[in-house]
Amino acid sequence: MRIGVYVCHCGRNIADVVKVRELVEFAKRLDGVAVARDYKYMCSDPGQELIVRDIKEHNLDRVVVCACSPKMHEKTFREALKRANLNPFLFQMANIRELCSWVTQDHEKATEKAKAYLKSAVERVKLHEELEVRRVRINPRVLVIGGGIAGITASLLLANSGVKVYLVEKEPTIGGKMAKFDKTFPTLDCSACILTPKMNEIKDNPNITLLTNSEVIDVKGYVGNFKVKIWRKPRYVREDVCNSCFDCIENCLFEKPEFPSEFDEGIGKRKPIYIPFPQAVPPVPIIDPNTCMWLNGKKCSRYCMEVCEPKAINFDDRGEEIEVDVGAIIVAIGYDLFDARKIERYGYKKFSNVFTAIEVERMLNSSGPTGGEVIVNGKRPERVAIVHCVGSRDEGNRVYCSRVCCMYSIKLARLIRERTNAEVYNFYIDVRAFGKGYEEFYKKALEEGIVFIRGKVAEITDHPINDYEKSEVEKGRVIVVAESTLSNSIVRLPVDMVILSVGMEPPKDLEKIKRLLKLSTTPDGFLAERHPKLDPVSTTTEGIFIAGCVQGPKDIPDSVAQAKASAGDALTLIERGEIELEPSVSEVDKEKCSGCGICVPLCPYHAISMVRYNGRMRAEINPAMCMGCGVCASSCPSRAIKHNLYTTEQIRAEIRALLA
Amino acid sequence: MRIGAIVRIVPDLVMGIEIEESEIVPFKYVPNERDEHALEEAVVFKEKTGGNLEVVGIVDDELRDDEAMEEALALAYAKGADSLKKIVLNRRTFDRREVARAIADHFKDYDVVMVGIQSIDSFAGYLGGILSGVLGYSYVGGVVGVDYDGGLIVQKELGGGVVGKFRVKTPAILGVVSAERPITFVPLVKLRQAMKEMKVEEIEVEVPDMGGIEVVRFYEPEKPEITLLEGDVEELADKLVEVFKSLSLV
Amino acid sequence: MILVFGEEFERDVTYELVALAKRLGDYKVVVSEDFDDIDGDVIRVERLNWKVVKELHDRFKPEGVLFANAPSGMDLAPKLAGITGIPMVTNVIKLENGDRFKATSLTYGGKVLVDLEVDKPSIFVVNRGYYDPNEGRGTPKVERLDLDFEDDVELIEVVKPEEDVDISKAEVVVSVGRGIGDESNIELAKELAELLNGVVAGSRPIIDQGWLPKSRQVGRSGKTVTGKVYIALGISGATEHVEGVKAKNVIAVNTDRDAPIFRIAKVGVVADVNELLPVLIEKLREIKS
Amino acid sequence: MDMLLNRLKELTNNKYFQCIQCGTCGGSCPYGAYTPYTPRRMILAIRLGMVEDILNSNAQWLCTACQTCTSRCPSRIQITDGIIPALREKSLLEGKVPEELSTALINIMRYGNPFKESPMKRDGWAKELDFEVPTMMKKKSAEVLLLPECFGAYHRRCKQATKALAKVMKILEVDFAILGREERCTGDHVRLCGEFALFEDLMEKNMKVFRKYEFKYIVTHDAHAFNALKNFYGLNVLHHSQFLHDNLEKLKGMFNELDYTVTYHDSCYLGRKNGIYEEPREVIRSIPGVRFVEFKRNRENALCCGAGGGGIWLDSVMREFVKVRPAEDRVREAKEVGADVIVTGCVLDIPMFEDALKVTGLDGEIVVKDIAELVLEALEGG
Repeated sequence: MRIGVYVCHCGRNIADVVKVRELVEFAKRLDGVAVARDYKYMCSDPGQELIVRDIKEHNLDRVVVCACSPKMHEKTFREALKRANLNPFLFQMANIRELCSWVTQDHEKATEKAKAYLKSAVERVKLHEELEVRRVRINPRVLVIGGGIAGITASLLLANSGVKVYLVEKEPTIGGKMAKFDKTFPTLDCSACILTPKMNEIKDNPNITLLTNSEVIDVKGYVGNFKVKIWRKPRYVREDVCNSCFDCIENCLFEKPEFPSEFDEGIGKRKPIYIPFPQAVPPVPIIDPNTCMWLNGKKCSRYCMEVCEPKAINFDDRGEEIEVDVGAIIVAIGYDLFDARKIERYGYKKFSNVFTAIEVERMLNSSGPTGGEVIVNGKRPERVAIVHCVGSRDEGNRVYCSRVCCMYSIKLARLIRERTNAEVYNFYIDVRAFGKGYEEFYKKALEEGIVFIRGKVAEITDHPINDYEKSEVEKGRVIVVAESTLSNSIVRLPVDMVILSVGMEPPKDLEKIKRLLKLSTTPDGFLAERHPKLDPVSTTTEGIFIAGCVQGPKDIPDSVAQAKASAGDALTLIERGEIELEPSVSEVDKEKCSGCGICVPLCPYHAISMVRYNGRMRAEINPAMCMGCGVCASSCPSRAIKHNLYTTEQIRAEIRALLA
Repeated sequence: MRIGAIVRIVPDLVMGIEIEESEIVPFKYVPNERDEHALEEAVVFKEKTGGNLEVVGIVDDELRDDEAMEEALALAYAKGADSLKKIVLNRRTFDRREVARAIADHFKDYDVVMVGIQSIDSFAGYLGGILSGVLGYSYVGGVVGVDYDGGLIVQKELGGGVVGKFRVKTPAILGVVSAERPITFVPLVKLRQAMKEMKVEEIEVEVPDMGGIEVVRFYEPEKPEITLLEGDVEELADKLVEVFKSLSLV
Repeated sequence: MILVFGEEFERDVTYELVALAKRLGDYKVVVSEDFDDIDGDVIRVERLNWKVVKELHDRFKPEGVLFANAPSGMDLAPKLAGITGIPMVTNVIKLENGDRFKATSLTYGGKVLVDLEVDKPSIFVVNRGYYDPNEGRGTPKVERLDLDFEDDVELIEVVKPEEDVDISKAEVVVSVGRGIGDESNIELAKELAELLNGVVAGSRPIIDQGWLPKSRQVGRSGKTVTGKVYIALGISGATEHVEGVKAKNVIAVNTDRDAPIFRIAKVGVVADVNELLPVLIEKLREIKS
Repeated sequence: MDMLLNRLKELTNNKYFQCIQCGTCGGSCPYGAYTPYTPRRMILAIRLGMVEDILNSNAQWLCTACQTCTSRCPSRIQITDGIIPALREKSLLEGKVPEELSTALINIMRYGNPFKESPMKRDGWAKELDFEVPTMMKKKSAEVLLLPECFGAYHRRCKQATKALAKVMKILEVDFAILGREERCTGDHVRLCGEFALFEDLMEKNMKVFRKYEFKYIVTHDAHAFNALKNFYGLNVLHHSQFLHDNLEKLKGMFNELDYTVTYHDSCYLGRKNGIYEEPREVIRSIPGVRFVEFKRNRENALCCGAGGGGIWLDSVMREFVKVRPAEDRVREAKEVGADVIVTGCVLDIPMFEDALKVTGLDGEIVVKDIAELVLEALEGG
């Protein structure tokens, strides 16, 4: 065996503390070491060239570099080995910077420790074997889960570049939360006006298969080769033949809408057969099996069926399971709103004066249940309080800032002021107007006479403590109590209407999606990105990308930007056609495997399955899904699982050398 | 300004006492409440004048190590006494004349000495007043406040909420009834620290026998029974007038 | 001979001392103010200070000296005892003459009585309220003595309580509670207090309602009354209140005969304050006039 | 200052640094409108090194330890058990203590109770009963240790509740005993007032007594004692409402009808601090004839009676700032919901509300009862 050992000075980082020369001399005396050198910057081109030259000239078959953390430059040096036609895995790094020179000023101790690491690396590398990088083909189709603005944007970008996209939406229409808004900040342009053209594009794009009222129920496979099962729930109206005349809705047994409309947050009503909103995509009605008389086994003449010319009504719809193969998946399932009932003292659902912001969005929307009128207890409010940070920045509920609430609160304030001329009070902790044009939007609100009181609302009560308040409460008002922290006083403000600016939460479906796609979440409950700054749209699972609020609260511009980024990443992957797989994975020796199955649930990447082998059940690791964490190898009672780059022998050699 | 303050311990009436014909048997002792006021006033006076405060515990031999004495001195130390002394009387006596004579020599070096006007177990004297007689110092009792404007100005209760201001020559002894501010609470942590740190100079003195007062017996006063008056208003008013008369209110 | 030193600041106590002295034998009364109704030999001096006391004591060589347990008595008595070394008994509530004096003293916060025999000559500091002042009244035979000794203690100012009285020091306190009904009845209580030379006070609810100022509150968060008589009108006697009642005699009026205030009362009257007060006031007015 | 900061770090788990100055505390505080320093301002002033300003304002004493701010604080900062006691401790060490409180603390230090009562008389209430309540000293072991705490043992009105509880236990044939003269203050108010050394001293002495005897659990009707024993002493303790609830099946069979409209006051240290809301309500509801109404502000939003954390000895301080006491507001609220009986979960509430009834002129219309008193009344036939 001929090992080359290279000690890096890292400028003065290492050399100032560790006695580099002494280390080189030490290396030279080690068994199997053919060459030992030091150099100022091993990672520099001349440094790398030194190694390449030595491999060729001295016929080296193993290389050890004593420098920084392998996280920094392992890849660099492996590439160098490759250039010298040596298998890149016959290489080991010893970290003598972070672990030696950076943790002490003591030259002796640092040098002694560096020697131990050096020797340990030498002993280990002797046991390294040649490993081969493998390649797999990539299916050029993409699945987008979630049809909100993020899912729509990502789908359109992909489809327009010629990629075949499956867009799955669990609701009967795409559009997501954005479809419910009246105006968008900071431009106050109509939400529907900018969203509906995009929705129609989805409908019309031949590269997009739109599956509304559908949910992903199973995902198998790995990057480039996912097999996805989708459950299309029964709609009872055939999308392929419906001509969107809506005669069915018109002629329903229920002459008036009387069931709370999901789309209108319960403020408006709908019939059992309905279309969520006029611009819904697909523009096809849906029958709610919970409220439809016929589907509940009750008597009904089924006028809907009778009047439908294209015969689109199908009460026999049982739903269907659809299977698709894709190479990448984009998760864009959005967010849920914080349930304001959890903060009892704010009186949501207790006082008829208290609303959540999204309810008010629907009220303000001209196609909404009140036709754009703001109505509280049958009349226009004269004084309105907007409570910021409901559920947000609160360790008892959601610790993070939801980012959009300040701006949408200001937006609602301005819209309400404009439509009702009411006095509007914003109770806030900090106004976070960080985006382009946002500060200007906030200034405009101030200019319009909207009052901002700095102080989180302590409670909303109908318990008056003086005569003035008593008479105000009799007018049907509630009292907002807060400390005005800038004036150091306690404010008790009787108002007609309270709007709770509820924050964003991870969507309830995320648990299921997380399980299906083997994804992880950050402590706030949203999906974890691979790197918070440098890789914000990838996940820890290869081939799966994130778009929109499922990664964390965002406003529309940020959601759109991220959707485009994730579509771009997916495109890059597909364009490659095939991918290389790290060989540092685990393997099962099926002869040794006892079939106990302990490893199967332990694998965080679900890469292990039980297969029949010579008539017995044995574990098998899918090398494409294995991320090389080694949990299976360390837990196998029969020692049948071997991690290619962390064999027991290698680790033992390393430890033995360290302890010697 | 050399300021002295006297602290004494007395039977704890809260814990109860046993009354025997020839003696009173306490369960426990506590610092004498009036002396706690005297000490507080002495601390206030020290703060006002920047003087030196020496607190002197007076205790008889039997109780020389009683924890109440320890507590009284520790409280004084915690509140800011500059030095502590403990005068141990070689025998117990109820007669304050005897006490005054026994301790007089040790009170010659002060400008002002504060002492509780009386201790609850006393029936034979006001220690401060007698001591002033023995030493030839000025004396004021019923003190509720002390000021200093180069000379001593003492506030004394004259009854019915009226207060008299007196200019008093030094050296003087002041019998304090209540300090001008409430007794400061000393937290346990400070009290323990004081007990650990304080140094007490112990002085033993002999008590002269002056005689002249002989205890015949101790006994409990009869408990006044409540007289409950009922009847019509006219009658009741008459009875009440009689009660007022008996109390010489009319 | 008994030498009585009159009380300079609470002069009415002087009569009680005279009443006692009368029972003990020959006596002379020393006063520093004009009294025209003290029974017996009165020596009028310009000032009463320890030098005057010492001088008169030396001059008359009495077998007993009486002082009042009052502002000037409590200063002068111990000073005299200190100078002369003669025995002194304080907190005296009973005194008899014989070969030796037989004195009874009230001590241990009123929990213990002690009977003493005291050699002559001796000094006694007598508590108030045990001898009938009327017995001390009569026609005086006044002799003026010109003794004006410089003193080491000089009165420079008398400070009366500012606008409001200090109830904790008042001898007679008429105190009202919720049983008084409405605010107008406070006036009746004030009138009663005036008739009895007392001051009016109240329990917390009365103060909280603003019917009386905070300075008049009796109880834990108010003041502790220590005078001679405490008259509780319509006060039930909650613990917090009773903590502040340390008067020697408590007279309570309440409709509820189980009211806890009766437990600390010497005299309890079961009646409605609002019915009783007008009648009582009427009767007291008659007596006064 | 360093000592204060160290104490703050210890008591708030370093969290007081995390205050985002939102003001939820101030808006939630029953004294928020009156105090010169809401908790938020206190934290701000501490950060700015203006601690003496807080202490001189006396705001640190203007807190009834009701836990509302703490339970609502979005940054989860221990205000009630942390910021306030730390500031109070500094006050104590500087000798700035309100007189009433000072007296109470001296008495607790000397006699183990704030009333300057003899420890020998701690079982005085039991002697007023027509049956003998056994002491642990005699019995050595019992299933239940009944702990009246200072107010329940000495306070004339609160004693009635203690006696009622003992009677109920007797009717239920519970094997119970008391500590009698061996009992002393458990010290929850002392701790909340910042006298930590005294609290620890009391705890140490009490634990010595507890360890001498065998019992399954302690029952107390003092919510502060309950809190201290549960969360600081780490003992097995039941609030008497829990105890009554545990015995509800048996009690139900014995209840007579009562003709009352009852509202229940959630005491802070039962509810907000220890999450006990339903047991007392279920007990009350199970008495036949009783109409149960809720206060408008109930459970975690209930208003404090004003007695906690030494508040019962801080009346004079509070009077300087506050026009209407919380207890007064509370009894008016009871009237508003049409109650003729306020049932309390803590004995300290009783004198607070009875006083408030007098001040508001509602005495005669509304009465205050401990839950044990109500139960006893139902057992004895109304």
